[in-house]
Amino acid sequence: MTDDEFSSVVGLLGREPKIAELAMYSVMWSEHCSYKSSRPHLGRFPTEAPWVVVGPGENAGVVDLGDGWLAALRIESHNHPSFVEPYQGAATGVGGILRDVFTMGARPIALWDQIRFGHLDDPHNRYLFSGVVAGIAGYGNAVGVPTVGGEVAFEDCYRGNPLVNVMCLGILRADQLVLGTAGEPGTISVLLGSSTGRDGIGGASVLASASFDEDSSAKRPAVQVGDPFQEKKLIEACLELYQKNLVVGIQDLGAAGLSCSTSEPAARAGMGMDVDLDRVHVRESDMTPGELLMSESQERMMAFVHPDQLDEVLAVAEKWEVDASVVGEVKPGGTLRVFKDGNLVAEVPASSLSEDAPTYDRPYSEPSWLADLWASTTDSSQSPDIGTSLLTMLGDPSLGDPSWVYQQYDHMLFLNTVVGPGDNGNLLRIKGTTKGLAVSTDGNGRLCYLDPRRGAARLVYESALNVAMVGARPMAVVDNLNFGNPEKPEVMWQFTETVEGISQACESLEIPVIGGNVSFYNETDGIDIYPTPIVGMLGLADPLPDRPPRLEAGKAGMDVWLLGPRNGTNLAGSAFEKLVSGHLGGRPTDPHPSTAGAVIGLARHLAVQGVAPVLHDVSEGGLAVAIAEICIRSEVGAAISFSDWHHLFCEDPHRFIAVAPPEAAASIRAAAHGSGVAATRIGSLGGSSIEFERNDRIEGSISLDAVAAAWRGAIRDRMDH
Amino acid sequence: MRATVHVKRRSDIADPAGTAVLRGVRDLGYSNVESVRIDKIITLEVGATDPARARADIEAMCEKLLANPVMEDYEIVLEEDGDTA
Amino acid sequence: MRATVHVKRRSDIADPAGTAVLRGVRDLGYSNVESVRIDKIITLEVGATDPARARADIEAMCEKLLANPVMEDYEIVLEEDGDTA
Amino acid sequence: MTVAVVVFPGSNCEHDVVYALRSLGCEAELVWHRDVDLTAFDGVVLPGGFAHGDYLRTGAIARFSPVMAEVRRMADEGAPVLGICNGFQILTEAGLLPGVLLANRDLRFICRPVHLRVESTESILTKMATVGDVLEIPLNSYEGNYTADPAESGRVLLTYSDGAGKVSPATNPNGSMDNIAGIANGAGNVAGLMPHPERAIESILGSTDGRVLLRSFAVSVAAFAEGRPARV
Ligand SMILES: Nc1ncnc2c1ncn2[C@@H]1O[C@H](COP(=O)(O)OP(=O)(O)O)[C@@H](O)[C@H]1O
Ligand SMILES: [Mg+2]
Repeated sequence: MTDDEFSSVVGLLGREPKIAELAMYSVMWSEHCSYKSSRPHLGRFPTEAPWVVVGPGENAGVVDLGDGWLAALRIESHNHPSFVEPYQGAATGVGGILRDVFTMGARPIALWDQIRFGHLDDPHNRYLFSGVVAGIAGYGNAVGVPTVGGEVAFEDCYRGNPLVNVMCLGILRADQLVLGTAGEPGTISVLLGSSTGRDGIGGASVLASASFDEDSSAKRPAVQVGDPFQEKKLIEACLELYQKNLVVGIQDLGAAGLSCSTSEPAARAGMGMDVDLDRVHVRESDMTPGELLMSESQERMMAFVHPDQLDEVLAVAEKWEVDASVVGEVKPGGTLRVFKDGNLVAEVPASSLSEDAPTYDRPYSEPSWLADLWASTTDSSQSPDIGTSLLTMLGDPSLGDPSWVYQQYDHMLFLNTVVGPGDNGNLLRIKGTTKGLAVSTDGNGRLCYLDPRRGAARLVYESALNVAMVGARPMAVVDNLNFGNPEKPEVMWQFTETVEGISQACESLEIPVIGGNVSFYNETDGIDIYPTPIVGMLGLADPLPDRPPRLEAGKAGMDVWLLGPRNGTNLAGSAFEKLVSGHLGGRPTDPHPSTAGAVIGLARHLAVQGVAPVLHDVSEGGLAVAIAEICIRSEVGAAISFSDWHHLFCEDPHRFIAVAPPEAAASIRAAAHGSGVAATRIGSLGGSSIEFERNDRIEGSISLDAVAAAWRGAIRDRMDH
Repeated sequence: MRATVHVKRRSDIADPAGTAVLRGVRDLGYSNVESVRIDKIITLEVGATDPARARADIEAMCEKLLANPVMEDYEIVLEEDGDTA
Repeated sequence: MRATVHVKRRSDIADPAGTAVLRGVRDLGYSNVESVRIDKIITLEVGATDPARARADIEAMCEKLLANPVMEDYEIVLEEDGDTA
Repeated sequence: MTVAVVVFPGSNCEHDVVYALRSLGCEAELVWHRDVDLTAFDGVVLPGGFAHGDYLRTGAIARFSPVMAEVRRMADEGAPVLGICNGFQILTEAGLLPGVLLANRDLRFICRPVHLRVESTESILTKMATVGDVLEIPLNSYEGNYTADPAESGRVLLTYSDGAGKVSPATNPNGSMDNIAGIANGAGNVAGLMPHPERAIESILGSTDGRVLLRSFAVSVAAFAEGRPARV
């Protein structure tokens, strides 16, 4: 806490704070909890739509799916804890995001993970990567929520600062929505779940709100250990409480633990609360009030219950073998009072902790190096060897087969996974209805580094296209903004540009942002990560297509179509430039909102009509990689014609591939024409190699076996040597 | 030579497995059990080398691989061949 | 009173974790490590009771729960309070 | 005739099993692990998941849940008892099936479809199948590496194979002895397997090969229900 912030506390209280009070303010006013650097900018997001039930600000965003069904969605980062202890850091990230969702009354039905590391040739990065994946698997599988998708990428900038973002989707009936409010005076606060220990004291403020440097080990708070078994019992107990209408409100205990879960619900209700720390069930006996208030012990929830229903609440907890203690009571007047050993150890306005946190309008300015970066290009007059380039790209862990990761995750539990990991977007059915939920998560640090506004907007369009390709209408976005040190003006500029890019794209598609998360201080020894926003898109497919397009559905003799603009040559930020030319520079192509809308509409139409068995977007790696992925998954070669090799590797937005039998040609042309989208037949599937032809001459040919081996081994061979 | 490394979870770190087993033991009727903790014991057979060198090696292995210094402490016991059952 | 139960995997049962750690230490360059095995050590604090009774209880817990006779052997060490650091 | 699907704290496949059995026309109900009376049921499934967190050893604590005395009684009376994944682990811990399930050879969780070859049809799980049938069913486990004293490894029902039914070390996903994926006791009424047949009952989810196994179970439950004395 800075001196100025300390003075504000003194001003608020009209006196010097007591030790426990200071502890509460320091965690609640940390960057992680208060969004003090980002809050002034996040208001830019479009957040409204008729189907939004709960927008940003609550634990999770909630949208209306029709027929009394709601979906809750939330994304969260656990970057710094995962660097300190990869397994537990990632595991507790999963635990935390689940609580955010079942706090809303929803049953969590699926998880996604977005993870980024330094290159796998370095053993330390392999250690972090395998630990993070094992942690997500260890927690997600045991808690019993399938991890159905995600993304993994490798760049040097994440070497000292891996990114671990996790997203959770839940569903609920409309009458089961619960909010984090404390209710009327007399309401009882019941702490449910694990006992409180010294875990992660100050974790939120220390770890997530400061940078790593040489002596970060000295700052390490006790590592938090996840207990998925406890969380599983907690989920079932809470869902039973909701079903029996036994809670007025509920709040999870995440960062800032008890401080947050008492003050925020009280403030939301316009109430105060008396809290008795002696009644908190503890793991260690000699904890100070400050430690109890700041502890980030996992798997805890604070339920607010009517006194007449307390016994029933305790009975549900006992049935599920969940410990429960009555720790407080809601009072009129807005003051939070905390007692320990009969002494009043804190007495503060409840709302001051959450609402009076300082905000910083930090200075921002375009980086001085940006113009040079945009001007920096490689000589691309010479045509590369197409086959070799393709092999190099597919053999890179960022573009290769991620099954080493997702086969460690239970991605089938609940029998909802219609399109699981390894395809475009995911598609989950909602049993007992005609509905399906489609989800995609996307990030691209290189593009956002070169142009954060364009890069971020393109992520929104890419996600929306992925969701459309399984037959859904995109309906809501959550975002996770992973950035460097916000005290640097160029980082703040990257941040504001990103917010602008996401906002513009969402506005053009009329998709609201319903939640998100900000992670700053992702830097090591003064070097910031690429600005890395992650976009999570939710879409609704109603009815659920009975045969959604799949990458493995291609057959010899089918035509390959490119839908969308076809003559892009810009390679700025592309995988080709990174992996083949070894260059990063230039300015990525600006997205085009009306083209985006048309292409997304067309993709959805083709998926719903079942015209094309395979749809696949052109994204990282460009057309060549997209074709290769279809060929590998469908186990068939292809012959593709092109006129300029740049077209094969360019990653310009708003394009996708459709693969369909020749009979479908007329329907595809008609649909594309109706949407105002260019449709080009660029080749066909067949044979056992991928051939690229120009003017009827084969200019690149590579056997499917070689391509498949490179792709399959990209991660696996590096991890299982 | 045999080295035994006792890897113990630091006492301020939560031990979910111990907690679950405690509940299990109590359910079996042993209500006087007050706590349970579960640690690891790693036994390495090391080819001929002098004890000082062996200890240094084992310590390095602990720091790098056998123990997780963020969460665990360790204790090394070295035994000459044949010293033990 | 403290009871320490050393639960050892029977030598005829595969030890995938031990095998993996052996590979790990060899990768780190310790080529003279010949074998690695990983066992469990379970520490129970037991409320006041006479040692004979305590041993009988712990033995019963081992037979039923703490060890699986199909794959593990166990060894119990009892310490009176204060006997140990 | 109704099947009891036991819920331990930490179970997570119980709803999927009920859904699958019901979709095959077999009535099933959830039963909490503290229930001590299963007399209303004609068969029991111990579903997958992480009972009691799988701490200490998988299945070790669950084995002492109050309901297990009833499961044992039903097994002794010849009722169909099926353990899937974690349920299989619990049955071995309880001694109702021989052997143990160790951590996977590669120490990684495995979630993917595998091919299984039917080795015996003399069980409540395989009676409707044919020896040599190849089924594609998802595996989803960390401790699926089956080991037993060869003298008492029970009746092998299913082995990990390739798509053509060839069983070899290359088709062994987790290190299991002799590629064993599922076994039964001598009487054939207690069976356990690591893969999840309830995940392979609808083509929209990828495979329907689990149906023959669950149908075998349902038919066995019906037969047992008919053969037993009328209940009060
Ligand atoms: N960390 C991960 N966890 C789970 N699934 C993953 C992960 N990484 C990638 N996948 C899955 O692999 C597939 C391919 O990923 P990616 O190459 O990023 O696809 P795309 O370029 O189409 O976005 C996706 O369906 C994704 O869900
Ligand atoms: Mg992607």
